[in-house]
Amino acid sequence: MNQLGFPLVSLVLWLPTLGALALLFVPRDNVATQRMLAFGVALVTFLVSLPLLFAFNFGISSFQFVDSIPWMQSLGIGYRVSVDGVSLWFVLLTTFMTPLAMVMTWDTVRQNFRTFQLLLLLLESGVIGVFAAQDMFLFYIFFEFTLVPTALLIGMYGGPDRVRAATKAFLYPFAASLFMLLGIIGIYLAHGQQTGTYTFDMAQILASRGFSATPGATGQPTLLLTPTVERLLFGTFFIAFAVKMPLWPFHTWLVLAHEQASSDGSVDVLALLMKLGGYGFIRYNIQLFPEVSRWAAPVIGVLAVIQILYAAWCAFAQTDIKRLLAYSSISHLGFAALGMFALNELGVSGAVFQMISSGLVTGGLFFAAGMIYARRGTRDVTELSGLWKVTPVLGGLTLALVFASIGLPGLSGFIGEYTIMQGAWLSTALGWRFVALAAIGTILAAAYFLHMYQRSFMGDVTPPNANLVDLTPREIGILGALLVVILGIGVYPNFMLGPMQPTMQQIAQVLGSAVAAVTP
Amino acid sequence: MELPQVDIAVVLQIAIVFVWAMGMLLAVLFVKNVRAIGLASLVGTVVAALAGIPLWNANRSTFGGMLALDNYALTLNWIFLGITAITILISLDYLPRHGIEQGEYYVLLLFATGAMMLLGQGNDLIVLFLGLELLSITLYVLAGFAYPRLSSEEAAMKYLLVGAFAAGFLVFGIALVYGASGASNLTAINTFLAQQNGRTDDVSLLLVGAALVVVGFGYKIAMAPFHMWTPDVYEGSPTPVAAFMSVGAKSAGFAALTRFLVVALPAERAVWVPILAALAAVTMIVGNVSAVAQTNVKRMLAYSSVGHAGYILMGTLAGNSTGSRGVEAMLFYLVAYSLTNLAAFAVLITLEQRGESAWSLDSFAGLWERQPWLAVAMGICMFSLAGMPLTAGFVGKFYVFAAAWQAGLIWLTVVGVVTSAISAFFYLRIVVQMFMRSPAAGVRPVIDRGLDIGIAIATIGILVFGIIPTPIVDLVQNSIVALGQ
Amino acid sequence: MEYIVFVVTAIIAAVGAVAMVLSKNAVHSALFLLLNFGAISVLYLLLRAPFLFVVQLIVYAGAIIVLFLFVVMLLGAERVEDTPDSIAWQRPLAIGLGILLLLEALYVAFSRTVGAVTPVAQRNEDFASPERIGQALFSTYLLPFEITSVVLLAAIVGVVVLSKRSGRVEQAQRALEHDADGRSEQMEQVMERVG
Amino acid sequence: MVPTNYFVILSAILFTVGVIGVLTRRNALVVFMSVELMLNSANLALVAFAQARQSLTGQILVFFVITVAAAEVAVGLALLVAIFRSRRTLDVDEVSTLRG
Amino acid sequence: MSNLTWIILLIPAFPLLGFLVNTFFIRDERTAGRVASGAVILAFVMALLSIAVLQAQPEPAEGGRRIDYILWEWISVGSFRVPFGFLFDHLTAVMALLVTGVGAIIHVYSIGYMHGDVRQVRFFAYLNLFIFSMLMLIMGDNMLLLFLGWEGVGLCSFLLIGHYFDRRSVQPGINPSGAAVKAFVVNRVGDVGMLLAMAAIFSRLGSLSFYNQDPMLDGRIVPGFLAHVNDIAFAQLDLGAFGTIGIATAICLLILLGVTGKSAQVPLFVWLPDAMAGPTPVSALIHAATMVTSGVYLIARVQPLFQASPTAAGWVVTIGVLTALLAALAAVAQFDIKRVLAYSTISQLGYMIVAVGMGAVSAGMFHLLTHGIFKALLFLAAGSVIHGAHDHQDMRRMGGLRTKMPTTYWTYLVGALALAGIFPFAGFWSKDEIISYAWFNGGRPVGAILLIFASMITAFYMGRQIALIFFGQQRDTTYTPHESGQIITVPLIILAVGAVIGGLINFPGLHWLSDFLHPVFATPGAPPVDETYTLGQGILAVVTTLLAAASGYAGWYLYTHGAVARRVRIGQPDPLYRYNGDIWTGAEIGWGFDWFYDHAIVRPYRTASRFLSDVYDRQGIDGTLVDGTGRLMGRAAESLRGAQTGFIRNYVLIFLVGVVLMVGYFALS
Repeated sequence: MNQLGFPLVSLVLWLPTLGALALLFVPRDNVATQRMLAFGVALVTFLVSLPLLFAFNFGISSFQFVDSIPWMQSLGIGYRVSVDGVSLWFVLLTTFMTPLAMVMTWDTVRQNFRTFQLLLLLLESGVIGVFAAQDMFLFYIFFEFTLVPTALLIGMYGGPDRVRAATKAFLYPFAASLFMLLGIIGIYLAHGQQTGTYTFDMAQILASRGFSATPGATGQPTLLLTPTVERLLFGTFFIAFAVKMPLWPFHTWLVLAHEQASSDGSVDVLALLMKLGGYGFIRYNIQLFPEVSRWAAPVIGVLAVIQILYAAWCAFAQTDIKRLLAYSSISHLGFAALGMFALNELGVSGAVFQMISSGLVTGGLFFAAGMIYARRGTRDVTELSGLWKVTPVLGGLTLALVFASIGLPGLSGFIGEYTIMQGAWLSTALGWRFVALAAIGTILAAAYFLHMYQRSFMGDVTPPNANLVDLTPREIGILGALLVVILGIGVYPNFMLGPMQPTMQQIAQVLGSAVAAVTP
Repeated sequence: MELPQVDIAVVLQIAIVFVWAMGMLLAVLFVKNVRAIGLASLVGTVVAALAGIPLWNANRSTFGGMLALDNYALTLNWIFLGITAITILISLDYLPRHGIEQGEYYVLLLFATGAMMLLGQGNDLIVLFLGLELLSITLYVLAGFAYPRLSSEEAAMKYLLVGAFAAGFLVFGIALVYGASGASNLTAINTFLAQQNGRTDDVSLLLVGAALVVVGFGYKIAMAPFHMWTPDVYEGSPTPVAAFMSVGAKSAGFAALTRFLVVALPAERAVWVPILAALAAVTMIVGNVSAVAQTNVKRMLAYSSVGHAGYILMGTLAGNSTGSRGVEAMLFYLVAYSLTNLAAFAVLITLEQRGESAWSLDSFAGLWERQPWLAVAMGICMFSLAGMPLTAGFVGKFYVFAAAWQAGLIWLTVVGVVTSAISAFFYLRIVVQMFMRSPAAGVRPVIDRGLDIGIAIATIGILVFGIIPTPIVDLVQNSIVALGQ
Repeated sequence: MEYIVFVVTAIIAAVGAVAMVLSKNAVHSALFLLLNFGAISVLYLLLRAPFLFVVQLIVYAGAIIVLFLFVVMLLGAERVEDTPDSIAWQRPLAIGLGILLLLEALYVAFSRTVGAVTPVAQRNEDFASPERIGQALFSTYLLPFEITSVVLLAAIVGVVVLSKRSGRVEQAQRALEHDADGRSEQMEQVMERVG
Repeated sequence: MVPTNYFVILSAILFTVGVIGVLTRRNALVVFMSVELMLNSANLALVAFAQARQSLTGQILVFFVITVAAAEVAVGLALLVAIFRSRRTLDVDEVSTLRG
Repeated sequence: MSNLTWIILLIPAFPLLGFLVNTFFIRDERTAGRVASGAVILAFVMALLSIAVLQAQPEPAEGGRRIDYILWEWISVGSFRVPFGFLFDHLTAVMALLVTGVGAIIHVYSIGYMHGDVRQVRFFAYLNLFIFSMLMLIMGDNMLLLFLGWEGVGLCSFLLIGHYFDRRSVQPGINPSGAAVKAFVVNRVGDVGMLLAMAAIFSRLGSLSFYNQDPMLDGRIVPGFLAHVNDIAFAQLDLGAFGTIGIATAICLLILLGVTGKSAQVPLFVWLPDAMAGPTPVSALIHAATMVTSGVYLIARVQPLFQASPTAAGWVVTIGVLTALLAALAAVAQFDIKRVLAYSTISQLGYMIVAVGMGAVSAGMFHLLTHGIFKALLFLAAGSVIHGAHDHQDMRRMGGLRTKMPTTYWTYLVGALALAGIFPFAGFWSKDEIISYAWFNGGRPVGAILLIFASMITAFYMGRQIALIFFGQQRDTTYTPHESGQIITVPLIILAVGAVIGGLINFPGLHWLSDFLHPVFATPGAPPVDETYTLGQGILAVVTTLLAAASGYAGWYLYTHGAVARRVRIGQPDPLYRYNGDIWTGAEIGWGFDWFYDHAIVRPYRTASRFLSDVYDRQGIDGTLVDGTGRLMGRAAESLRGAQTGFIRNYVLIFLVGVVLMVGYFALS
């Protein structure tokens, strides 16, 4: 079984679903019980997920805590869930953010509260599933499934243009990930034809692509693809993840979705900021197709740089805080993409760090935007003014988050950005030119974020803003918890980078040999 | 004169259905309660289905190889009977509500079921032709069953004229095939082809005939460009009949087409695969793209059923290439698609008022607030049709794509993927209406027990087979076309 | 001799068919169709199919055409095409396509000598005598034969159903009335069940 | 002995005429007659092939086709009568309310 | 003693603690001030103790005692290993003393100055955070940790400039929040240089640590990059169309970019004059004494890099001289008391940059120290003036305050003399050292002459300022000026004493500072400081001070006597404007850098961002590409719907098309 002799990952994965089912039995009107139940389930899930970290074996580069049950055996499909150094952090991020998001919804969702909680819990399961599933078929199922609660949450509880936002947030990634289905089928068949075993098991497929379970060792690839096939397969995954992540120019749906998603930020955080696409890039594109990754890296690097600058530039013009945050998140993801396709240990680690950090920081900012909206009824910075004076705690915590997002060293945002830049600089695929341009993004980030902060939180207090109440202890708790983590991993990032290393070493090694194979 | 030896087991299910139908016909004379006749017919389908269980792995044929009973046919029989059962369930209250309550409805339904089973089991062009015609004749009547409602009559007439036209081609095709090979038995045709040394003139003639036969079946499965009748007929027919046609007649058509291609023409695979693949692509594109502009949900479902014909056809095409799982993929898709479409049409029935505007997209608005479970069920159906994971529709699509890819039809899978993406648009529109808009005034869903059970069975089936497809997968994997190959 | 008979009957059949399509009056059409059917039955004789010759005459000429004529006259629908054709553009297209189809057929018939169609060495003038056909129908072709019985039964049921018009209208009215007063009650029940 | 090909060609011609009839005529009854013509020409081909093959199957098939055609005509005419009663016309172009 | 090395951790620990306590627990304003001041005083004490500990360390073979205390590995990915470690050597010690010492005085001063002001608790918390960040900056044992402090002080600068964020504007017409944002963003431009420099250093030298470090937990040693600078001395980087550039030069220029940001050099100095929107103690501490000098510290710290690249060093000197001159000229034209000092600071920073750019590190550090003292003094005294003048900052509203505020006057005068470089005040010694190094050792006589000229202007504007504030008649009589309380004047006096005797630190012949710093910069085995003094140096010193004195007197005289003095009126331009016209205006607006940035960068950027967001993104990408695909589908669907005419004959026709195709295909295949 696994090192615990206990299906821990499965437990983490299915607890929210069980909670969602349990919610069905709570009477529709009993909001208090619904709150406690949903929050309790989310919290318990988080607590249960912590042992994943404590029991994690830092010396293994492949999957741990493996739960494997045959499912459709004749097709080689299995229920296989587990984590490795990369997915571990995404799982923990999800379980950590969900209880906070739950608490955020308590004040904002007035109608159909039960359904909202239920969908959030389902969403949590789905997202965890994406990170934990190590069977391509299962992965695809979770990957697509998350769209349903996402679309419903946006469409049922969103802003005035919610229907369009929900439609787009569903259709665009859905359409794109259908291509991934093709890619999955293609790999499955190629693997079956070449090795004789028809399977969707990621561990097996990775092994036959040259990944070894022990860090430092080099495996022998047995699944060999012709360059054309490999590029096409890479392309199918790329489209899916590029839209999902999103990469420029596939990003517009995300902006709209963020803008229209329910004001409290819960959906933004759980559905839109969880970087399923970025995770997919690392797990599938880079690990499965090292050679094509190397081939495509410069192009994707260019896209990433454009994304960093373009999104930051667009963010500057935004007056809706959530739209601004959406662009900011896109800009951050540009860094993540740059790091991934630096194709070295530093870059990929930095990318993972950046995505986690972006989830925390931008998530916190979305919560903060929700808190502003709950008080003021608008997120338009032209109507806000002097909030820092009226609500000092909100102002202070928001400012801390803003600076974390800008990339102040000591907070989490910087670590990711710097390691990415360093990685990209050292990368044979990218190089310093990319970094030089990407670094400009840090200026632009400061510009748009502080511009926003200046307009909404600083300045004199205009009458409509004069009588706002400051944060409640509960809200302080939400942002405080986030800030503690942000500061914690900013000051001691090795906490996260350490467990990642074995996996990263393996990735770097395989990529390295791919590089060696390509360079004449 | 000596009557031939007949293997009763092979015809058992068909016989049960026909005899039951005749029994019902008698009952119509004496029993006033139409509902009771419906329930009795339901029992008939169950009996027939149960009768098939011991026949698993029988793999026998009778009547000189005209009728085969392999697992393929058996599985199809169960699918057909299931379709009929659910159709009966959703018709029970539909008929009186719309003032068209006549016992003959169920009789015709049973006749159609028998015809479908003939198409599944038939291994001879004569049987296939007769089965197809029997199916058509009953469906003409069923489509027009809501006369004097104009749309129903119009549907029947359109179906009739196009059907008769197609029948002409089918007969001519059979004539050519027969002329070229001297046989009407599929196995014999295969043998003939195998004996021919290369592309003789006879083979050319046979191929032209085969083309016309495919046209005849293609009309039944609503393959483009023989699909044009579909939206009009579905819209005009009484909704349960439309549901029945969209899944039953289509499944039967596929059953026959697949058997014809797999048993009779495997040797000419290289010839028919490209053209049929092209038509499958056109079918998917036309069906799904046309549906985008529809605001009439019934028509939208009709177009979508055209699109799905393309996906199923992918399975058929992958059919008998080496190592491919085409046939089983097709069967799985049929199961998934049948459950889903039946449930979707059933939900339509609940919304159907006396007017005909009830199928407009707006009548779905806010359904979730009025009838949460109904909305959830419809949502599941839509997601299943779109191929969303955790529903049977997804597994079906996956299966079909994988089979087609394996058979080398990669470009076709790309078309499939693109059209699936397009289809998600209009399926999602219904979900959006149900969950994200406020309720429309005036539309009050009416649910009765038959519909309840029908929708529940189908929806649960969609979910269960989406999450645990193993039973169906095992079933279809063993449902190979065993006879005649 | 047979050639002459064939050519003559073939011409009659073709003329009948074309005239059937061209005549404005449905009655004329039916009669031309009868002519065509008759010619075809003669061809059946040429092809040594006496049984089908008879069946053709009885069923088609005797029953079907009569039925057509009957319906045409009953409905008075001899001339329904006096109004201008709203899709007149279709006519040339249709003819063109038809000719294309014919060309394809002729191409197949002429370009390839359809080898297997060449007469079999041993010819038996009596291979399709009514006795043989009867025996075949009740032995080898028992199943299709039985199916045709079902087809006919289904057709009968269908015709009966489609003709019970008067009862249907009353029923529809009843349902309408029921609908009017039963609606609210029904709704209440539904609401109860769901709530 | 007339070659089978001649019959087949005649049959094809008649078939085409039938097809054109279906496509060009608006009187539902005539359309129906055209369909019957199509079936008949197919029958002719079948009989010709049966003769050439010296096999019964073709003729038996024709028998079934005739039967089925009769059934179809019965149902079809019943339907046309019903429609005529509702719409007072047998022009197929007028039966086009379902569209789009 | 060596096991006491952890004591260096206490230096930043106390301010951090002060910050945390003030943030989370203290709500009382007086307590906040005391806690904050206490924390910094304790840090000062710890710094002194640390120096003692440092001196007690055994001298290593390669020379240069230092304490390196690694707390944990900060980032460790593959070969990229950055420790979270603190460094304490002689350079750090000097900086730490300045930061904590001046910091402590300013903290105490703030208690009095900020009395009755808004948000005092926050103010003191920020001050503590600043001291902590500044200490991180100077104590970080690698570039990345230094950068943490570097950005940290930037943050504090933002917070403190924006202290009056709720006001639309403060004197002299600055929007505090805007100034804060501007300061941070402009600094960010420089920080990009830092980021890239770090990335380049690591990729070329394999480490970000300055010096070889103690083994890490797993026994691996992170080497210092400064020792390996020679590896890249001749390495070239291909810039494609732009030719090639030396690696070392590139790195140095990137660092220089960072320095121009943080140390307010041309062309990124524009934020500093606006930074005067913050409370005066903040200006004194951050924008005069400490934070802005971090660039000087940085160049001193990575001196080997600059030595490896004469080109870059030349650029540094050029930038420094240019800044010194331009800023000095700009200072002449200011009327706001703090703005004069702000430009003066920029100018003096230019001197320091010149010094470290030439390699005269100890001279630069010397000036850094003395400037830190006397400029803090001047700012605090200016604060006292502002206080006494009822929050007026416009010098045209002052005049004749000498009698009303004697202590302030005398201390201000001392500061001004020190700044002007008048013998024997502190500024004279340090400035002279730089100029003479430039003339004699650095081989840059032109630079030296320009610097002398700048120093004359310095004296001139200080004379002008003294005259405007303290002499003549009070021009705005709406308020009654008064002397400040002891809590303000005592720090002034302490600093004034420092300004007088500060020169002793590196008095010629004593050269304590040079000795002290020597181990940091000396290459192993080099002889100890050997300073000989030539006659030329003496003459230069005399000439310089005489020139300065003369121009200072001229400035004072012009604005106290005669027509010019009478024409100084509230709201009117300076009388000298008549003679200089546009040049004067140019000086007044800081040579138009702001205007240029606003028109060339900010406005186009803003316009383009609106275009990108509202037009390109919304209508272009989303509207055309994404929605366009949908619309295309819709249109295709509509046309397909059009084919569905409802006519059976149409359907049959299409049916027949299919048949013809099928039959044709099968017949021909």
